[in-house]
Amino acid sequence: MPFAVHALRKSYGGVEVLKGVDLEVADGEIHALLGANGAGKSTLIKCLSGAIQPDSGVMIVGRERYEAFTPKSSKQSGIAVIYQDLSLATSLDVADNMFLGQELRSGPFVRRRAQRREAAEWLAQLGVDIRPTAALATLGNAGLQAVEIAKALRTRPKVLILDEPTAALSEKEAEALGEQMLKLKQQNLPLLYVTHRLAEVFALADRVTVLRGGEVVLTGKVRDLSRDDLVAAIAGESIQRERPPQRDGVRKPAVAVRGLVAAGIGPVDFDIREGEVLGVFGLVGSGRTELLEALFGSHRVFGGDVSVDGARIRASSPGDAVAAGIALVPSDRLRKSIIGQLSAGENMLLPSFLRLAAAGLRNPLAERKAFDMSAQRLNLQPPRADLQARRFSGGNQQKLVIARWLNDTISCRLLMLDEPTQGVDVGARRDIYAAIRASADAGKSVLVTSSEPEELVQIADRVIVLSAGRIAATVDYAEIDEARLLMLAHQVEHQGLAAE
Amino acid sequence: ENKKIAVSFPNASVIGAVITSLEAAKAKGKEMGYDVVVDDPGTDLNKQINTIKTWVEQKVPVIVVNTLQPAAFESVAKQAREAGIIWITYGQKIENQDATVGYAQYPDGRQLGEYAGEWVTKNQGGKGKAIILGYEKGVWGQQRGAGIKEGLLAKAPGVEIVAEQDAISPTEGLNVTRSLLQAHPDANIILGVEDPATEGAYKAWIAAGKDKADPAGFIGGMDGTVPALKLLKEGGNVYRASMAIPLVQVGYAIVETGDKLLKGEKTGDVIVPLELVTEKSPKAEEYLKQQGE
Amino acid sequence: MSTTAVASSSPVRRGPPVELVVNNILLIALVLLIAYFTMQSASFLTVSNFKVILTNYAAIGVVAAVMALLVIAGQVDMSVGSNIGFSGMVTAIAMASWGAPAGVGVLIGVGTGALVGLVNGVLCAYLRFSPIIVTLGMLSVLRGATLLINSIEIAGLGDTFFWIGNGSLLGLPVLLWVVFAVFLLSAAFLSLTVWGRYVYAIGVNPQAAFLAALPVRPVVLALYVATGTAAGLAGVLLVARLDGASPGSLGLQMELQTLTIVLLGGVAFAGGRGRIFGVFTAWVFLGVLDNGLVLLNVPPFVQLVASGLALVFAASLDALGTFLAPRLEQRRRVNEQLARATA
Amino acid sequence: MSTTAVASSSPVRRGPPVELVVNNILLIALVLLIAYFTMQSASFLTVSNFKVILTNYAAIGVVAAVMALLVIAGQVDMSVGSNIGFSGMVTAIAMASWGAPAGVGVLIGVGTGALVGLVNGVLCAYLRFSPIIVTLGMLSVLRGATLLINSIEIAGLGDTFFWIGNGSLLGLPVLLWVVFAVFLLSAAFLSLTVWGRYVYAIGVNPQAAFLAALPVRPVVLALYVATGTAAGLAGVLLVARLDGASPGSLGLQMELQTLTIVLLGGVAFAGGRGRIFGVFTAWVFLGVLDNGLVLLNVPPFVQLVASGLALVFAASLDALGTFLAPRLEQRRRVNEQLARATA
Ligand SMILES: Nc1ncnc2c1ncn2[C@@H]1O[C@H](COP(=O)(O)OP(=O)(O)OP(=O)(O)O)[C@@H](O)[C@H]1O
Ligand SMILES: Nc1ncnc2c1ncn2[C@@H]1O[C@H](COP(=O)(O)OP(=O)(O)OP(=O)(O)O)[C@@H](O)[C@H]1O
Ligand SMILES: O[C@@H]1[C@H](O)[C@H](O)CO[C@H]1O
Ligand SMILES: [Mg+2]
Ligand SMILES: [Mg+2]
Repeated sequence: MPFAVHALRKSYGGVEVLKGVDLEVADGEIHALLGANGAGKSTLIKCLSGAIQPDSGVMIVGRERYEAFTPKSSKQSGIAVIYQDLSLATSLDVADNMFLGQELRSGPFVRRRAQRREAAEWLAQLGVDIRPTAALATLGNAGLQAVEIAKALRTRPKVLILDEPTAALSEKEAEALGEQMLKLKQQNLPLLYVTHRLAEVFALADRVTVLRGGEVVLTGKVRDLSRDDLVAAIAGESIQRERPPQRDGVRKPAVAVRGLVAAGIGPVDFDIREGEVLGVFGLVGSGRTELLEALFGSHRVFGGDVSVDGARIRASSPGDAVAAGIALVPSDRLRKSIIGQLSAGENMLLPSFLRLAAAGLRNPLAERKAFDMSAQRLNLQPPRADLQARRFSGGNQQKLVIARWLNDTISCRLLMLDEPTQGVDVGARRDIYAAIRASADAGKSVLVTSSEPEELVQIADRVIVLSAGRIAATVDYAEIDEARLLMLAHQVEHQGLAAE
Repeated sequence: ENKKIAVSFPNASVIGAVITSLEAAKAKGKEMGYDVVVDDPGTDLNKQINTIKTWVEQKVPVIVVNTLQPAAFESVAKQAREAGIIWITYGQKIENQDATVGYAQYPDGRQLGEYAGEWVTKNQGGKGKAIILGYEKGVWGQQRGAGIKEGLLAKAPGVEIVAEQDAISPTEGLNVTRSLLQAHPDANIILGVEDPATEGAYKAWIAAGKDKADPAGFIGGMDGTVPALKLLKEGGNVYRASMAIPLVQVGYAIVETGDKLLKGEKTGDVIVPLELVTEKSPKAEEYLKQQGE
Repeated sequence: MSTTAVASSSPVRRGPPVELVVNNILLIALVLLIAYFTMQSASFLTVSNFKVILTNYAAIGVVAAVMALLVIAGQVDMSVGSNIGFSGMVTAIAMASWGAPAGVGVLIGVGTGALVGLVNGVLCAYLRFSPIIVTLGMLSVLRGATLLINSIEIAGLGDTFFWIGNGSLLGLPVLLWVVFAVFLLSAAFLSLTVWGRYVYAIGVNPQAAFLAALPVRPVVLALYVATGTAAGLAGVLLVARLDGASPGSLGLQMELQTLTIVLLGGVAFAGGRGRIFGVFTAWVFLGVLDNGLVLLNVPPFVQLVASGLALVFAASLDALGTFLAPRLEQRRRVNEQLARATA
Repeated sequence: MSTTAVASSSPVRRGPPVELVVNNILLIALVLLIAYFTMQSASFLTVSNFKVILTNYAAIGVVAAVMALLVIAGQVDMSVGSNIGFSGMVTAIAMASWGAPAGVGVLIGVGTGALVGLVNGVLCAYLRFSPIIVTLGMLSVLRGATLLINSIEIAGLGDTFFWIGNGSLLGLPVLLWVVFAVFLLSAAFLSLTVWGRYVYAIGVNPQAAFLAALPVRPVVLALYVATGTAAGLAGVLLVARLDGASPGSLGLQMELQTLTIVLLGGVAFAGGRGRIFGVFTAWVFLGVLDNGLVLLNVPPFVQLVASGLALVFAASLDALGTFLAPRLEQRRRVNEQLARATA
């Protein structure tokens, strides 16, 4: 047995997060580890990487048994881990990062040329077009992910563990990563990987283990299981995939964008109607994030008009945008939206404080009421205002940011969400979809991006496909399906042209 | 273009009396055909040496240095003189120099101490408790402080020195004295190496609720700054003495000595002793006038 | 869907007040320090000596109370030392040379400080210059400017000013009224007002705060102005206390002392963390230390060593706190669980 | 459903070398400064004056070159000023009182500095005390200790020492050989060695560095020791230059000057970013500024103002760089897009 975990337990401050987990991964097997946010997936992986030490249990790599790891002994045993939060050193270049801690050296000196040569080989083998001397700042998430993977593979690991490697990737990159994983599988490497995207599981994995509340609730061959089996195991209840009903009648356009130009964007023209959920699909780098940020005033606009309900607006900062009724839920929670050390209540209500206050003094009662209302509406778990935001799971953090713009004190006309379900489990996804739908039903316009076509099928009334910052196609309700969205995005990319 | 006399004087810009003195030097210099340039390195010894090295590089004919740390200047002085530059040490004596101009720190301090001692013996039967506000971090401060202490005890052996603390600015003098008066509410003699510090001590005396004209009190400092001299001129308060720098004389002496040395004359040391200014003495008025008051 | 019963948290049994101890470790050190000095000198633990301690340190307390906010917001102002000198000197000139009445003098001094803060704020908040470098530059510029406008001391500013610096109101020195008021205002601002929350949010993650539509730049600008105003006020207080101003030494090195108080008080230099109560404790701590060492007539060199060691000691307490806190938190949660299980 | 034609992106045309300019903006400021002083004073741009500039600044350069590494790693050592004084004094005592030969004297001084660095390193790297507070404490402790072991100056340390401080080797002052060597070593360490890579990684994210199994604490400890060693060496150089040591003022305030050079040189105070070349440029910049102001006989107060303004100016260049570079890049991309759209 090349890689296994037996009866692994770990508690944080008396709360058991892993309650005796058993897991086995065979050589040449891709093993998917699933579970809701907070189920304990990352904790399990941290035990393996030596970031934390388990309370009891054994971990087996090859023929060796271990009771605990340090980062160093974990590496030496042949475990390579790619973390959920990328852990690269941004001021070093690609090659330096790939070799960090395991430099090619002669004496104390780094053999940088040799490193670059070898880095180039690994990157080429992964099929990514990244120069070994590139600065990390010039890479997008996908590039960073590729560097992490190349870094891990270079150590010729005995087992490769990936914690949500596709969360920050678009469909195409996720696909490329999948091909990589299949290649590694053929080299007889055991792979353990965490994902919230069920489609991937069926495309890639041989076996699957589902954690719930720190316990294994399901393990088995993927081909013996259905999507509903997995969802039921993850959520502890069954969740239906739905599509919104087609809206009837012609509703008036609420938001009009004309000739918008920003770095990486445009010129683009489009409308969003009242009560409409407009999806934005595209490959990584197609400019989805920039489009949303340009509308929000946080990405410099070089030209064009935006009007809301017929009134032209000029948003040169998020403050202006919010005043004009435009709100954004950014995709990068860690850097751009959640303020981890502040409480959930503060995170949710920061922009509302002033509206709830009297003469600048905070009004705890009104805050409490506003918080409880939104927490209930979005099914926030736990519904506690005083808990630090960083203690919440990814999905619930996302709910806090959404509630920032959807509570009773602030109400926006245009709600924009950038990859709202990145790293979010099925249960929280359902809550977020419901919130999006409810806002649209209340007459708001919603602009939402996603890298998962499946998701847009479930929530969008209409989809625009972006490519190189321009609208390559507009897909109406009846024509939205996963294959078509993918086809359009790729077609444009490969041919530079798309025919009607 | 006039020849230069370069003066490096730590904290020159901060002490009113010194400013007056150097202005006098500048005026005298102009009269005699010299440009007197002044650099104030604050308390930064390295900057002081750097500036002097720059002057040596520029071949300034005369360099005058107030050496807070005399021994540290031997090698620079040697290099300057080897480059044919006249080196005058201000207020101290070192080996490699052409002359000393200024005053002598220990004797000046001692004179203040002795005066205080005599005053105590005469007015308080030789008994009292004394606080010394010194400056141990500089050699000049150590010398002045030692002079004050030894002079005081020489004339009034019955005086008890209850505290010796560092203070040279008004804020330091005030804060330290206020604290000390808590521990020694009956301390009646406060002597300092710098008038600004003893001015602060005077404020502390009043803030502590003591009588500003307390017949048992004695505060005295050194340098003859404007606020100190004003208190002395007024009289009727516990600020009873200051060792005043004969500012104009010192300023003139700098230029005149430099001039003579340049002309090849041997001057020897030109010591201008500080002058004791006491309550209601007409000297107070005179020194104030020198400083434009 | 399962609704978790939000049980009204049962009265959990409290262990020893360890958390309280960790949170207030500096306070404990302060108590120990006071106990030590009290044993060593009979004149230490008296009301009048504590008035002396706090009035000696009043001006610096005013600046620390406000600069703490700036540091929590992730910024810093190294120019306060010279700003104190500059504003103090302008006040003294206004009164001694232009004959301004006391009230006007105070306003001029405070206004001058605020103006300097405004310049710092525009440079750092709006033009995004590096705060440390800019304010170190201003430290030098302002000291030079102070000496240029008036290179020698000014003394004798009249009775009202003298009263501000040395008088009492209802038995409490005026200086203490002022410094306590500033500490209270600062604490109230931080914990009660909306902008107080903004300060933390900006300190933790300025980008996220900006994207949450918070007025990041106005808040930061306002904090620079407030810090400058506090420096101006401190200048006025010092001048009033000394009944005069000396351009070269007024406020000298107070920027370092202020920063030391702020950091010792548990404010993170990187921003996002800190409480005014901690800063207040640090302020008293350093004041007590200074006063105690002088009272005991500890020689100046030994004082340097002792106050340095006190800083290292305080840092060790802080490190101990960060080491212990999560462990104690775990223990508390285990106890809670046990209590629930046996309930 | 509608689709539109989109052209594939063309090979990117290069604009002016904005990045190069932005990266070397301080260098440009330095060139302008030199040009200005050259026009104002004939004695400025001479080989011998530049020797003076650089020997004046040699000791501080040695410390800045090494402390830059520590700051890049996210730490700081505020005690270097007193460490210079302490090590210098120990050297002087060893030679003047115990009659140690020059070589031994150098070793003792450098070793003393290293030992101080070791103490700082153990406290900050292993016991995780707050670096700023600990080293500010040590600043005070060491100055007191220096004055306690010898409160008066020592002078006359013999010919070899005098030669180290004032002599030349192959036409270049010994001090310059030393400071250039230290800058080169530091640059080589940072860019060529394995540990140099770790310094950046630790500065960017110590947690991630730890998980990557990098020897975080040993590296940080080593950097404290190296900084202490550099301070010891600087003490030796200063003592050699003065041919003596003065306990109260040797190295005084050099910690702030060093930090100013490091930050001005583009090292981020939060760590993770910086280049030795930038620090070198900043070192020359401040040296030139000091020297030029003295050469032009600028009055002391005006010097304070001018050198403060120079810092603000340097900060403005830096801000302009970070502001301009992305702006220009954005404009370039927008223009490309528009060209494509109309094509
Ligand atoms: N350092 C910690 N201290 C206390 N509790 C923690 C700590 N780290 C994680 N937890 C808790 O442990 C539980 C498991 O977290 P973990 O990160 O393993 O979940 P996950 O399955 O990886 O979730 P996600 O899908 O959101 O990544 C969560 O309830 C989390 O709040
Ligand atoms: N032509 C380009 N030149 C330089 N950088 C680019 C270019 N195109 C995109 N980028 C950068 O690539 C990154 C990805 O772009 P963006 O985030 O807008 O794409 P997206 O479609 O939202 O993809 P995702 O959010 O899934 O990464 C951004 O950091 C962007 O600045
Ligand atoms: O009067 C001056 C100054 O006080 C100086 O600071 C020390 O030496 C004396 O000559
Ligand atoms: Mg996880
Ligand atoms: Mg995006």
